[in-house]
Amino acid sequence: MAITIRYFASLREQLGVEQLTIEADHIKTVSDVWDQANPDTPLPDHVLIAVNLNYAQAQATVRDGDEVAFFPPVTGG
Amino acid sequence: MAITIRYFASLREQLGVEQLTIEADHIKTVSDVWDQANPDTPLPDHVLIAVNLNYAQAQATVRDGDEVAFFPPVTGG
Amino acid sequence: MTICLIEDRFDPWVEVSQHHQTRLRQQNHCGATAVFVGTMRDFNEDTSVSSMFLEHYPNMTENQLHIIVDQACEQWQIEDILLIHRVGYIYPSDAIVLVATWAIHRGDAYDSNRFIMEQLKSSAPFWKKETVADSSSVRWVQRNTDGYTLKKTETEL
Amino acid sequence: MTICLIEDRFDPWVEVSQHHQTRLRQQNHCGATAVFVGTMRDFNEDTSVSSMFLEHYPNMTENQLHIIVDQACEQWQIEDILLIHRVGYIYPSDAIVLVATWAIHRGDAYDSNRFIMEQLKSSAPFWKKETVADSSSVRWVQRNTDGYTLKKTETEL
Repeated sequence: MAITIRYFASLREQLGVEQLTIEADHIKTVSDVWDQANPDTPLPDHVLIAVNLNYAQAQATVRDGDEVAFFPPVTGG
Repeated sequence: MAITIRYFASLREQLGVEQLTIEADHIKTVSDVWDQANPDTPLPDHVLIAVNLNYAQAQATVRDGDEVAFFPPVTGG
Repeated sequence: MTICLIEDRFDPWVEVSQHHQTRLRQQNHCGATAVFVGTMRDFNEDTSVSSMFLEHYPNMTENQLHIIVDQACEQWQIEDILLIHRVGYIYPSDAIVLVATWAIHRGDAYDSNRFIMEQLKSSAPFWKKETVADSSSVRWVQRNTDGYTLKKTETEL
Repeated sequence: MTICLIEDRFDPWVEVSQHHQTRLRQQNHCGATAVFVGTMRDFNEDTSVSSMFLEHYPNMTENQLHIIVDQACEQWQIEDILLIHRVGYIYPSDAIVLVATWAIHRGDAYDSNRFIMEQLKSSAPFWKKETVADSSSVRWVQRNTDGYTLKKTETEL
């Protein structure tokens, strides 16, 4: 299945990637998505996650075609 | 001694008086002021009191020249 | 700190804007502005109301408003306050009261604003006399409600 | 309910005034309006800041703002809400966020307004990148503070 990954703000700059699509059939959760895309970097504790524009946990299940986003704590307002 | 009494809003309309000055030497407290001015009407529980533009209790001492005001609960804002 | 009682209609948003521009233009350190505006409704207790007379106690009212604002400044870190209250004849949709608080942090702006409104409602000497629309009869508003209302789900119980 | 993200400067008081007049003119039953405006300061953490870039997550940001506003409407009795948030390049004294809440009772206007701001600060996907005035270096703002600050007398302890 195909998953679109997006990074925002300081995390995007640290990773040097804005958006990518990964293909893999063994991926079940958001955590798996991160590990597949960043095999050398554990998912940082403070990073927030969204699946298809809604907040999600690292254990959330992902499906073919999902957009998974990772970003630092928000600082709007 | 002389005490100026003022009534406001519905209390003023009920009593039919806006302002008066009483002269009496035996007056010690706000409560005495009310009783002297309204011998037939006990001071109503909900009535608020001010002495010289500051809130006061019925037991507050009054002095010559004081302005004592009685009024219903406030409804501004 | 600006506190005033006025007899004429005022536009609360123009007042806040002017105050912000003239008093705070050089002070780019107010990150937070909280504003409350109380407006005359055309009904009260299910009755249509056509106008209102707002009585006050000259000098004592101003005195109490200053006391309230001073108390707010003691409790919170506030950069500026604008407080305007109407007196005299008022009509539906007129602004009755405006409280604006400027602070570095939003907690101070919010908390001080609400404190001022609740204190004003419970202790500033103003009295409202309504004219009922149908009968043209007048009646005194009896009492202000507490602004710290329960949430909707709780009040429905 | 109006929610919008805009790239251009806006005057929060003009926006509130226009919304009030065009949306609420016939509704004389909104006795209470609460407004919060967050403004860009020219310093942060004791450093002078000359500009800021406000990044967001298109579609998710709008989505989250709608969720927050819907949650507010479930919890409080609200007549209308106006929420405007800037994105892109921002300069000191620019309004960043405006939240205006109209209600029959002031408790609902205040509480819902604050709820929206706190939720927005903690969960709406926006990220600030500041340009430091002296060095022209840039840095990401790390984290928003909690708006439910202690009173001045307590924080001094």
